[in-house]
Amino acid sequence: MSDFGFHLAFWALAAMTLGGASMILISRNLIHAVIWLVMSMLGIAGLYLTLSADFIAVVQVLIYVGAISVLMLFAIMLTPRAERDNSQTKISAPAGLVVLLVMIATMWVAVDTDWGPVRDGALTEQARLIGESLIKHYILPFEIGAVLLTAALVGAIALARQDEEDGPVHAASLQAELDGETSIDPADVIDPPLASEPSDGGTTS
Amino acid sequence: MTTQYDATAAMEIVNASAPGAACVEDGVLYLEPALVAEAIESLRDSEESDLIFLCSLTAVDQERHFEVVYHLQSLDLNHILAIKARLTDREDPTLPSLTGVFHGAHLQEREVYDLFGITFEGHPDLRRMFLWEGFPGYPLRKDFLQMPGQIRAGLPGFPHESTENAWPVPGSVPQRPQHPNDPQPPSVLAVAEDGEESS
Amino acid sequence: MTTADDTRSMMDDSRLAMQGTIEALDSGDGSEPVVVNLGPQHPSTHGVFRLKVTLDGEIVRDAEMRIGYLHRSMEKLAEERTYTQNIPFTDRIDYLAAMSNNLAYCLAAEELLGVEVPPRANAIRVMFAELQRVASHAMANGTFINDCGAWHTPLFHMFRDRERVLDMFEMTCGARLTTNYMRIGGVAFDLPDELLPTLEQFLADMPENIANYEALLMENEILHARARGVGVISPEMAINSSLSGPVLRATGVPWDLRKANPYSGYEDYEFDVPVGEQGDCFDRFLVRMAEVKQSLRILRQVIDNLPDGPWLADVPLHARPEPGESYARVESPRGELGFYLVSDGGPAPYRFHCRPPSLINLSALKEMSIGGTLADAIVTLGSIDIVVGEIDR
Amino acid sequence: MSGLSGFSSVLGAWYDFRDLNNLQRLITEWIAEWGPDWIASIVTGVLGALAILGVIGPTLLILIWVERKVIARFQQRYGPNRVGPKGLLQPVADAVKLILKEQLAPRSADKLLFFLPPVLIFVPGILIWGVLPFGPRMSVADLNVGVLFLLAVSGTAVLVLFMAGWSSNNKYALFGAMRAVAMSISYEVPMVLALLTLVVFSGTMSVNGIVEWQQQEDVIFILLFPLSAVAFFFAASAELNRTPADISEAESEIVAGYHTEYSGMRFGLFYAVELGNTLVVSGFIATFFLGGWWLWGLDQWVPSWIILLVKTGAVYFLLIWTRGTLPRLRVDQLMGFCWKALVPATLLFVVVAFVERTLLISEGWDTTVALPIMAVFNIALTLGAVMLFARVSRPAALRRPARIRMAGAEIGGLRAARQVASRTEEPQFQVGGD
Repeated sequence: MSDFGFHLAFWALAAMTLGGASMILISRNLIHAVIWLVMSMLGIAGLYLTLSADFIAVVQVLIYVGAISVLMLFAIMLTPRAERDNSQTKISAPAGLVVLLVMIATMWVAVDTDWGPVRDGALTEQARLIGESLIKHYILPFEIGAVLLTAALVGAIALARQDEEDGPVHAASLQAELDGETSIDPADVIDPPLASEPSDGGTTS
Repeated sequence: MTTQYDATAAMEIVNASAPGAACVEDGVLYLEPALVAEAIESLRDSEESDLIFLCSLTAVDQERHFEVVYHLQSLDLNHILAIKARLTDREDPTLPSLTGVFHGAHLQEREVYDLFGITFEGHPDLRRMFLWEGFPGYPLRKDFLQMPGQIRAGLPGFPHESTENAWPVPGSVPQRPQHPNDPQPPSVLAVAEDGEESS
Repeated sequence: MTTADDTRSMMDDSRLAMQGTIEALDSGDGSEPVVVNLGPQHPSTHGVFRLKVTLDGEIVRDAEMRIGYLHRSMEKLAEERTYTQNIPFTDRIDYLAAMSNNLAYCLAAEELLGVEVPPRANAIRVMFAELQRVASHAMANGTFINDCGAWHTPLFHMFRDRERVLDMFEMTCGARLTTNYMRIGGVAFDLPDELLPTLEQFLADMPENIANYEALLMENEILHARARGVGVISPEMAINSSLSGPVLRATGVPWDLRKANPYSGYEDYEFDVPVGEQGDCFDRFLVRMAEVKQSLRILRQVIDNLPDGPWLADVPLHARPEPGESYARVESPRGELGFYLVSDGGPAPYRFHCRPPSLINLSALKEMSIGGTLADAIVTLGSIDIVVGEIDR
Repeated sequence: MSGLSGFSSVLGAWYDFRDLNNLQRLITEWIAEWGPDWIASIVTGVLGALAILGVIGPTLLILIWVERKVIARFQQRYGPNRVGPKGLLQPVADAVKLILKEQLAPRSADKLLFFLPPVLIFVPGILIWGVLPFGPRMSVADLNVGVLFLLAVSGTAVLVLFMAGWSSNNKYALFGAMRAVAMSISYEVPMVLALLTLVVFSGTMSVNGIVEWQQQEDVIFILLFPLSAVAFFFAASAELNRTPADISEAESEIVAGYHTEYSGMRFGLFYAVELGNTLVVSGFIATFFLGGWWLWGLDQWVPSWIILLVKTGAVYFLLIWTRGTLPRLRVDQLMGFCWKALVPATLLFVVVAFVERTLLISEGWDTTVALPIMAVFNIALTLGAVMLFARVSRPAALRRPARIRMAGAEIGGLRAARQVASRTEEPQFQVGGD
């Protein structure tokens, strides 16, 4: 492949990534913002491909596009009475500072890195290399990450099961049925608890 | 075979718990409208009558009064009893609701309210059921949509018969079952317009 | 007459009331219940029926039915037609069990007129009422499995049986769905020659078909998971809610009008009343399956003991019954189907009331649905087996 | 036989239709004689894409017909038989009708997100074909991370479904979208684990590598890891929204799920992609678990892509069969089945695969002896796991049988009900239960 193809791909993908990122800032709708984020992530995956890092690229799509964005959508949809728009916040100044610092750090690393030619086996042996470095060199961060995720998982389950008692009403009444007790007492129904039923006027609205 | 439950026996049961609530006319048990719920509850709970199943609840417009008709059935003893209550106030017919006694009365009372305009006091959700809120009039009343010349609804006679057999109606035109070519009274059109509007 | 302002204020009221519901249902963690209108145009509401469910996630917190989309005011119309002219109306009340409705209405009219029905007519009536039960239960069970999410396969298999029953209707009275076959005092036509061989063949084939359905459905784990323990109702509650038919029998209450109050000579036939145990959707399905077998048993006995003679009593077409009233009911495929007729001596009924089992069986729908999921509510509705023509009339 | 052996002598020639890659190689070599290599890359890429599109288009039309005919046979009907011979042109007529139909959009829909999904849904639907090997050298992109690519691309489709459901501004559509998303993030786990079993055991992440491993060891993976095969089959059918797991477009509950509001050809595109995905997933199941283009040496004589198509057809038939037979699971049951049954079971088999791989590689066990033993062991373990699961996780409501009793003389209310229920003899009819 010629340099021309690479350059074309790089500039197109960079435009896609940055364009998507800017649109996240501009769009007022959180769902739209997530969709733009997905576009940005796809651009980054493409950039990885131009770097011959196909494993990372595919994992980027798998994790960020397929899972993280979906989780974000899930979180937006499940957050009760959340502002569904990209509203103004009071902490935009500190947030901007943090972003600036992160950007400086990233650029410093980017400039500092030796972007030499790809070593042999990088394309075919990538998964193996990553696996080996995770298990050998970076075992401690890897394990810390694993423990952290497990803790998060347990915490999420604990939070989700908190209101168990008023959740599966159906299962409880069913169990009572099976135990031979009539869970629906006719007396309860004879004096219906919802005495005043709301009406929508009988018109098709 | 289902037997008819003796109305006199039922009257005694009712009057034991709600004195003066029931009387028997021509072998039919009539209830005092204000005490219908208590009376029927006593019939439901009594071991002898055991009328635990509400077969049917409906009303008849007897022109001078409304008659609400209950058919109650005992499943184990297999007898049935028709009970009636007369409502003489045509302007605002009111009756206690039976929903506290029979959950199955819920929809049937709503139906009677919808089509006859009889109010059931204590009904938790008394709204029109088949027709929309604001529908003018109550269709199953005999005076609903009176024909020009004050002809009441109904079939006065068989088509081949002379008008002698028809109901005596002053200044009537010969009536026949509804036909699309018959001129429609204006109120019918008004109903249709209203329906379009509120949908 | 309501003005536009009235309508608007009514809608305002309803909106406020709806917000009230949401406040009332607010569980405190800030989540909003969702109100979903199932219907009037929905694949699983079996016609123009609307079920308004309030959902918390997928859990049903409130269910309310809205009906009347098919209201034709039959009870008013019937007051303008003679007793015989009203028979075709009864077809349209429950269009999936027209024969049973014909029968119930004719029984009520005969009681008013004091007509004696000839024995052959009674046997033919039983025959067609039971054939109608087979057809109706085939429809009910097929659509029930569909509501459980099957891709129409059991439905089409069961429709094949229903189709054969409808063919028999057609060869007898010319109509398949709205039969208008029964008359006051008997039936309209005698059986055609080709009916009995067809019926024999049908009875010969049905056991194998039923065995096929049982092989396909009875041990199906997914069907069990979907229908067992769903839409449960206790026998006390069922009786109190005036439920009847398979819905009542599934709770274990052996109440069948064919046994309790035999009409048209049902006392002469041997059959059992299948009852369930749990009162859930699956029991309703099983009860219907078992009832089809009992219907076939009755049909066999009817064919073997078919009496000769007239099939229609001598009833004047223009009959004027004495003033009075009658309440006659039959065990229709959906439950207790009653007709309450009041005569004032005129040519038309003074009051014509139908006790619709489909409508009254819905009395407990809310109680059955609340606490289950949206999918459970659909299955429950399917297991009750409603016909909207009968609900709205 | 002589004809066949004569045939084998032309192996590698451009007209050898057993491997259509020869054609492409010819073109590439021809271009390389006169042009820069990037032209060759682009030309072969376009050719591959055209080949895929050329296969998908007609195949979808035929598949619609096949599916409708087969389902009709299950249902004792004829199926389409009016348009064209045997009704073969029915899908074409349907497509023409859909194209001519008016495209409606709800006034309150999110316009951009509403119009995009029918187009975007095609992207993963077509990309996924890229790594499906039709022959030893017949895949458009034989990535060495092909398995991951497959998972990544199929995972993005759910985003499009969510866009469709959310932008419609319809409660049914939103329910469908949420169900699709929830199911996707759940069922991707057993799907990944099932494929991880194969990746661990064969030591390659290339799709073609997995087929070649099966060819080399003379065994198909469904024999070695039956539970992974079943789990993958079920997870795939869940991701494809097919009965018994079609909860995200459950017709009897939420009308049509995320595509409730789409009409005309927009709906047609969703439908077409769904069918295409069904086909390609059948192809991947055939590839991963049934040996793909390889069939114990037969692939030397019969074009490999025909072998793959036949296997794909068999799996596809199985998918139609389950669709035509089974009712649908409820959404909570489906999630419960995923997390409580499929995930632990597939995880168990990842461990098993790891141990067995170690035995083969590090301990140097002889594959000809070890593989049959492992297959028998794994099949026994699968059966045991399934039976254990069926016993432990059965809901309480299903533990006791449903009974039908016959009331003969006892007719009445609660008293009669008690009499019937207290009868000691066996009930007339009993079904289910432990």
